[in-house]
Amino acid sequence: MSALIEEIMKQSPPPSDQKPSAKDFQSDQDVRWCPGCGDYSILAQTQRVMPDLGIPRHQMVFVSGIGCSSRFPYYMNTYGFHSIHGRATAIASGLKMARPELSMWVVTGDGDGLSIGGNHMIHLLRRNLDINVLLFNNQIYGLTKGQYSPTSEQGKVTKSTPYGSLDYPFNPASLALGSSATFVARTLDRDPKHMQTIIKRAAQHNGTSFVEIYQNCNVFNDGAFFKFTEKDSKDDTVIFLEHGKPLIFGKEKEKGIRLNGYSPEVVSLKEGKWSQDDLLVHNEKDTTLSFILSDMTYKAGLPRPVGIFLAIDRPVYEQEMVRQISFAKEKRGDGDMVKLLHSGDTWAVQ
Amino acid sequence: MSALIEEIMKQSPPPSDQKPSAKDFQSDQDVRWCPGCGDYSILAQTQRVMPDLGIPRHQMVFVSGIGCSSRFPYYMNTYGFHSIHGRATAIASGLKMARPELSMWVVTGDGDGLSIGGNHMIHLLRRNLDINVLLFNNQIYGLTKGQYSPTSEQGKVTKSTPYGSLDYPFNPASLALGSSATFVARTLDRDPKHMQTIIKRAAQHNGTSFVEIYQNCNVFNDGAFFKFTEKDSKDDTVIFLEHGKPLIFGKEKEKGIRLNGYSPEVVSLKEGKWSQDDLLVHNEKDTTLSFILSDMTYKAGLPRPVGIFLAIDRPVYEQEMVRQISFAKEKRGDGDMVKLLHSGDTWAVQ
Amino acid sequence: MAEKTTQNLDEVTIRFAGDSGDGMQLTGMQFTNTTAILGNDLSTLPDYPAEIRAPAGTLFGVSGFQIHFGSTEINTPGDQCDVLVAMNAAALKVNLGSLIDGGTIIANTDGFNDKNLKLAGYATNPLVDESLQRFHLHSVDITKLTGHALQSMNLSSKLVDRSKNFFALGMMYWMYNRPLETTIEWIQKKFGNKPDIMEANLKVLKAGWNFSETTEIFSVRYEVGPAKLAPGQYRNITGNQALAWGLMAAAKKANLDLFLGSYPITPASDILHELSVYKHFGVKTFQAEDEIAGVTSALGASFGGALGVTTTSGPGVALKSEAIGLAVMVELPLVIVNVQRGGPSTGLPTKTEQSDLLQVLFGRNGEAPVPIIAAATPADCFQTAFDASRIALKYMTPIFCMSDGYLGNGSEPWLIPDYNALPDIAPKFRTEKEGFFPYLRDEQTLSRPWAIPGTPGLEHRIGGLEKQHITGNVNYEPENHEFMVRMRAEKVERIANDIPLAEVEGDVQGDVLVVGWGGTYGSIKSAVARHRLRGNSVSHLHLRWLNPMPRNVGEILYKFKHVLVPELNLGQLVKVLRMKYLVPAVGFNKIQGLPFKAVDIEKKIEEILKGTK
Amino acid sequence: MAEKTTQNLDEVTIRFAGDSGDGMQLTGMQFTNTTAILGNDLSTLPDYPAEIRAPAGTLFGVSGFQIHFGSTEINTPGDQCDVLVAMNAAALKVNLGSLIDGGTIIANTDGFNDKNLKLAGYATNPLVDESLQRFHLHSVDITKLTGHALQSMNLSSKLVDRSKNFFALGMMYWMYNRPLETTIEWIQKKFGNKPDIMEANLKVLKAGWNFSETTEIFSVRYEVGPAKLAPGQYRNITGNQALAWGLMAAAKKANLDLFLGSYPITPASDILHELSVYKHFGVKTFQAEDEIAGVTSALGASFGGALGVTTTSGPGVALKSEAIGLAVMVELPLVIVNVQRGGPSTGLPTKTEQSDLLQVLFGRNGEAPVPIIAAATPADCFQTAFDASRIALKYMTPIFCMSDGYLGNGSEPWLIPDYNALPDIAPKFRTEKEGFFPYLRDEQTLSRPWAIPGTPGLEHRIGGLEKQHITGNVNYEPENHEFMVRMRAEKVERIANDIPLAEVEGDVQGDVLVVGWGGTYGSIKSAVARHRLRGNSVSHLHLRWLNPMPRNVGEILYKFKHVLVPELNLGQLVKVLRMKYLVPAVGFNKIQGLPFKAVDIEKKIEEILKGTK
Ligand SMILES: Cc1ncc(C[n+]2csc(CCOP(=O)(O)OP(=O)(O)O)c2C)c(N)n1
Ligand SMILES: Cc1ncc(C[n+]2csc(CCOP(=O)(O)OP(=O)(O)O)c2C)c(N)n1
Ligand code: SF4
Ligand code: SF4
Ligand SMILES: [Mg+2]
Ligand SMILES: [Mg+2]
Repeated sequence: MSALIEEIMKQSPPPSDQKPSAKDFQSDQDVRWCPGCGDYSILAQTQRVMPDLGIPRHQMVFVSGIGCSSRFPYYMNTYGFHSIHGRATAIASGLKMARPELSMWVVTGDGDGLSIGGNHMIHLLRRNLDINVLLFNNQIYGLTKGQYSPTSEQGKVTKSTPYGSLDYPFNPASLALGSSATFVARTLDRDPKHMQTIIKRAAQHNGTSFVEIYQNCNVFNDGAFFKFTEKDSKDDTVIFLEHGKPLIFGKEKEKGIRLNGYSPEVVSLKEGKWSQDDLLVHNEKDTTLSFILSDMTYKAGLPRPVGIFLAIDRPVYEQEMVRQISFAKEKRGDGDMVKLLHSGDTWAVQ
Repeated sequence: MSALIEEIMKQSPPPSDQKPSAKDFQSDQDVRWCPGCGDYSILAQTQRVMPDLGIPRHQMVFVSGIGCSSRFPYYMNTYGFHSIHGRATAIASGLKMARPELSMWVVTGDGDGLSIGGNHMIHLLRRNLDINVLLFNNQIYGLTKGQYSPTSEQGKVTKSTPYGSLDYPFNPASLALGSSATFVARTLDRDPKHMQTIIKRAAQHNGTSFVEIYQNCNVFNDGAFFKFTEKDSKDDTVIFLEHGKPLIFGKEKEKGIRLNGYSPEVVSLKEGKWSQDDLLVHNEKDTTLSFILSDMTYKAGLPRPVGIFLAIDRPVYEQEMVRQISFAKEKRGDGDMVKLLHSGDTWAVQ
Repeated sequence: MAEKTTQNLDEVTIRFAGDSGDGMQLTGMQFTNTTAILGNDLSTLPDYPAEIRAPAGTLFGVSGFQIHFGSTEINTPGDQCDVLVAMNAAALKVNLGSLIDGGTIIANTDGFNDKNLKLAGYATNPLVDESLQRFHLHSVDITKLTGHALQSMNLSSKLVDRSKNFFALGMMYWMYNRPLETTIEWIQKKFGNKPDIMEANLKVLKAGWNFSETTEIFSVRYEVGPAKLAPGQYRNITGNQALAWGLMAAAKKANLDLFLGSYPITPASDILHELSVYKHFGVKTFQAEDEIAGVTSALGASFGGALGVTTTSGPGVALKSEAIGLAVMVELPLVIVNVQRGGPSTGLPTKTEQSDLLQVLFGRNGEAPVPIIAAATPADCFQTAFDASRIALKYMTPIFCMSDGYLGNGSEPWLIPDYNALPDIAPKFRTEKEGFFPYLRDEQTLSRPWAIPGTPGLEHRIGGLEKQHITGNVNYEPENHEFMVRMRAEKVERIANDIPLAEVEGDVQGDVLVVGWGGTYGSIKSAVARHRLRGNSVSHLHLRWLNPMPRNVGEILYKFKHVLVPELNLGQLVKVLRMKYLVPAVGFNKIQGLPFKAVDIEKKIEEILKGTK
Repeated sequence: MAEKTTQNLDEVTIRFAGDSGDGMQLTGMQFTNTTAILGNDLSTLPDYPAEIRAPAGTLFGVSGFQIHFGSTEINTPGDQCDVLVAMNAAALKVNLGSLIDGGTIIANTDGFNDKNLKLAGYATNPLVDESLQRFHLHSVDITKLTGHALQSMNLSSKLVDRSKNFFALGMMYWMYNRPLETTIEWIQKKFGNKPDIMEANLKVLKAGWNFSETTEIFSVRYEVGPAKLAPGQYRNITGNQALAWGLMAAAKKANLDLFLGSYPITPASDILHELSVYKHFGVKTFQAEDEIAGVTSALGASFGGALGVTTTSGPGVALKSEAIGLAVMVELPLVIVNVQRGGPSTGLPTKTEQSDLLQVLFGRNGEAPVPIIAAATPADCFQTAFDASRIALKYMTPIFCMSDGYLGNGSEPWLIPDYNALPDIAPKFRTEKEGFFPYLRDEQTLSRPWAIPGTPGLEHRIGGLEKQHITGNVNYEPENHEFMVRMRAEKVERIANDIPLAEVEGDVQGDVLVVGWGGTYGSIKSAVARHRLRGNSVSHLHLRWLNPMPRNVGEILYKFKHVLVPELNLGQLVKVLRMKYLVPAVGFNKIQGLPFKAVDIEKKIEEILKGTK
């Protein structure tokens, strides 16, 4: 860290003994999302979780691209950068390398993060900088008034696809896993508690955390996820992944997921044919299993997996960079500009 | 298809009864790769396979980006487009949509296709246009004289990383699978026969075919794959995937891959403890299995899987587009510009 | 029933303003269509916020739609409005400044409750305090009246609220004596599958009309007779729609498939939306993953023999610039549509501006000349897109087709062109093997042959490395490079042979020449007209072709004492004129995300004339 | 042993030419270092193909390195060469044109076998036919002699072949009377861990020297005395290295970490390579996935308080242009280095050109002003990068630092600057909460405060939407937008207060003023000098700052009858001068991927002078 910055860091006040409140994380800007937008809940949960992280506001940065979701940083009373479309992950990467001590958050959308920003996203994931990515997936382009997105279901009729979209959608979790991500999770705008735990876990993960959040756009794609979020259906359509626990779901927890060979299938725990012991047990640390589980996402007859698919440790990019620098300094001493200018072949002219 | 183009297509000569030779696919341009470059073999195999496809030269197009590998189209006596860095997949997509009847090939490198071109690549794979992608993976930037690439192993010392690279490499097969690809394969520059079968299969696949080819850059990354290509080692380091066959490898085919739960492990077929029947049997049609297999790639103690990971059918983008158009024409009749201009609210001024 | 008098007016400007959720754009468009069909000349200016539906009642959530119509020639959406329909306090606050003194306000009292007033920053209610005395204020509880009209149907209050804009529309129809039919038919079509919403809207629309007819509050109603437009069949059209149709017409004429590779961006998205409807015209639209894929897919399609088009706005052009350089090198037809918006960076996404001229002229690495054509009015976007396509195909070149947010969203009556009378476009695909070379140029146009994949015997390779003259092989020879660089420049220059000479509106010499380009046409025309009425020596030159420029532009400029260049930027065309012709042209610049007011330009000309006296 | 006479020379130009595999670049650099240390002034021009190792013996595979050195002041790599070392027939064919009549050829006969001749397109062997009579031809079987020298070691013929360039180098060292030490030390260091390669190269180097000393073929050797350079400590340096060091020096002075976000591209990659070595200086280098990530990561780092830098060439600048617009809007320091190459598109990647000036000046959406500074010589890249960083930090702005392939790869002796004498750079991070507003500007520079994340109490949000003056909140108000657009323009204009007035080399008025920028400095200087020697009224103005320009440029231009602007493009600076100052400046343009020859410019000036007479 440069001398100048160390200066400033010193000024950081001693963590005050009284814990900040969610309110402390609300900025003075009026929130400009449509009434009823799922983004409100995500903002609320995030602000609720922040105090528990024990990180002072001034050491947090929220970086976003462009989109309704990307307005997020304006509403957080932290440092923020509402950048250009698709580039939040790249900007955050540079900032994180320059300032590894900051708590870095990227807020992006299914268009911002997976369409125009797809490349920076997959490269961030493989590099594994310690950045938390919250991807608001509403399966639509909100800000531009309703075109289909890379996560929209095939055949979707939108302004730009009056005959239905032809693209097969990304499964963001599989894309992240295929990009060698170290932390991949999915949660729901209408399940505050679950979202809070996931956001906390993402913050605690040392490395890039990829969190897909199903978010309702009530203006252009209303109800896209109601199947998974509403009382009457959710118990049978969603399965919550919990580390070390068997995969059970259903209103009375009467159903489970078992591996038939290596293919997941739903079995009933009521007929007595199958018991808990036959079920697949979740293991966040297993990359192979993470692929198996995320591959369930679009498979007919299987519940939608929600929770943490994978959470493994791997060297963190900016931390390794710092290590290389201290190593170089030990080995060669602090760089001396005068010495450098006069290094190698030089000669004097009288 | 526009009237004008139909005109031209009619001129297409009746497929001559005598089959063209590999030589017919060689252009008049001198090949400008370094002596000993693995690209020569890939060019040769491609030219050898082409005649078997039964597609006349003039209906083939090779599109590439920038890089040593991307010089490829100049050497094929077909139509070709040596475009700009990373965009070959997007250009090919547009051309394929405009001309679904053409045989489309994209030639790219690990930098061109996975670094700057990563986004277009993953979107092409999910859309599933009928395009064959040959990715020459030499784990280095050749044309720019030897910087590390997104597939270079961690810690690689190159011109741009004198202290060793920090990036965790992509596993191209997993990235492709995570992008919902329908055909994913891997082959080796030094295994001509295998490469030929894979290229043929890729050509036959209806949809996007992603073929990663391990390619030796003898100037900047010599021997990167010798472990997998040279006599003394390859039998124990490579396992060839064959549909419907158990996973066996080793000099005397004495080793196999078995699933321990869902994790692949190497077992010996000699101790009598395990027999062929215990081994994992490959199935090209199974997406879950494809993830399990490609996840073996960087796992210590496991052989490097080579061959076809996945080959499934899914609606093909440009074919669906054509279908929508004919559907619209049936439903609304051929578009009439005069009618359109006068449609809706109009009024006369005397 | 009250006595109502009727007054005749030559022209009127009305502004509808309310929450982004209040449907003001829709209301405005309905009034526009009805008015157009009545034969008035008109011009419109939609003005909406960047937020989709900002919270109700907030200042930044206000959405406005202005229409200027009359029995005379109408060139602009109106400098100020005569009537302001304000659905709530914020709408009044934001728009009052654009209302003329003595103008009429129709305020929805329900939108002025304490919460509204607070959000709008009003200490006291302007409807009751004295602050609006300068104006004719009509306070109407539109919300309540809408409720009454729908009582019988007992709909949710949300639905009731949704249709109150039709009440306002009904009132305006009455006040300006317009028939309800057009809107009635539209409602029936639009909500055919939602019967109760349809019925509700119809009820409310008529209620608004009846209310005005029967109550005392409006003592006068106005008559605006039809304009003396050239005879023929007319329709109302927005710039984005006209542009889309112009591209389609060109493709049809050329017997080519139209391929659009595009990524959504305000204010250009509507062109993508419009074109995606016309699958039965064989139009192929591709929503790409980003702007780079948008332009490169279009270029790929052009290689294959389609009319390749990409549509975007300024930030998208920036992203496409590398690929456009490739198009210059491979010499394939490609139409790049730039619907300009407020910059720099994300800037003011929903506002208009002309600040991309220098970007499209120079924004590429190396010497990469690209022709540029710009539309002057919403309807003119049709001909502009048509011409752009024609030149792109004839000269085998990428070309910029410039529009802007004001043109794209704005609309005007359009004398429907005779499609069959449009010039033919006859691109030739090369088929003869004999003597084929990819870069053997046409002697007149200097364009290279278009030999598309699938043509037997013409297999060849193109690319972004420098090409050898004639053979098109990769070539690094110094002389060849210089030759090709100059050849590409000359090719674009020769387009000047294919475009009409510039024509001055007014005298061909005199004191002041006002030179403009693009969407400022209407305001400049009005300003110049007013001066000419007063006998001042002022003329107007509007440039449709920015690159190359018509051959006679220099001569024209030299014949005037002063050259004034009004632009919605910091001065871009003025720079080009100075560098090309060394004339001391001066700029007049406004960069507020809004069109010029004719009066601003009028005043500026005044100043200059004073200087000359 | 033969009698050898020695001649004195003021200056000599030698060109080494061979296969891309022959190590000509290395040979040239060795000769350069040795020559530099001897105290000669010099200038070099590496010239290599786009292919890595094109097949041996082909014309397109020829790699050349030219060095011009002397006891007098040397400004250019030499218009033509006096000595041509040709390792094979292709090398002779490609380079013969640049050899002066009566010049010396040293040809490796082994490189002229039938295969070589055929590949080079020679019907008969030029070494034996009469075609080279105009020259002093020395045919030497360098390959065989190298083999002899290494017999004892029995190395693979491949290894033997690899060291033959040292034989040629040894010959040249003898011929120009240079010591072997520098190269010997270099070989020992470089091949320390490959003993037999080290030994082989040393043996061959000496063999080449001895061969020349003992055999008859060279009767004369030459003496080129040291140049009268300003006293001080010198080193030889390439432009790319100097540029990298200039950035490091600026960061050190400013007490900031240097962060480079870059994507490899010829000819800029070497800056990335150079900077990645200096981890012990705290330099952070990030090889991004593409140019966009390169520039945006650098901008992110700047937000965090680092000196953010991105390096690229023309095509990369095109890709970065949207992000550079964002940097303009968020007003953070950012140095964008553009090492220009031949365009358009991929163009001539390994050749030099100056065709990106208008791109960097105008290539962004909206009104997005960015300052521009350009280096004049390889060593000058140090000061240029330093100044660019200083201004970026003081004015909180992105800035373009322009170089080109010729400057980046070329080298010259450099009087090592006194680091401690370099001006201080004192960026301030805002820390006081009291009265902090993100867009409250410094009254003098108009720059906004730099408040970096981690600073308690200064939490704030920035972004690409238009900002409100002072608060920096998102703001769509018309007047605010115009105000901010003009403010951003004014800020860049004010940089003119911070840069020296332009200085004319020669008289400050007269017949012809030759105006240049960037890498053409040397050739213009020589051409002008020659005219001044002849008493012609010709002066030279070389612009280091292209935006803003020094305040006195206008006055200077007006004092000359003619303004001539030589550029390696189709005329870009000349356009800017005409638009800004309305002077009838004329361009002199060459666009062949090569620097100007002084004589070309000299002739052009001649023409103009004739015109004036
Ligand atoms: C370079 C560029 N291209 C396009 C746009 C237009 N644009 C803004 S947001 C957006 C997509 C928004 O979708 P998403 O990321 O899913 O965010 P959401 O609004 O749905 O939350 C687009 C296409 C832009 N602002 N910049
Ligand atoms: C826009 C742009 N950025 C960078 C470059 C420089 N460049 C050319 S090829 C290349 C990478 C080549 O690596 P790869 O794709 O693996 O091909 P290879 O040479 O290894 O076959 C780069 C960075 C370029 N030509 N254009
Ligand atoms: S458009 Fe959709 S995503 Fe955007 S703010 Fe409104 S509801 Fe939310
Ligand atoms: S540099 Fe490497 S990849 Fe490129 S041609 Fe040479 S050997 Fe092949
Ligand atoms: Mg979205
Ligand atoms: Mg590579």
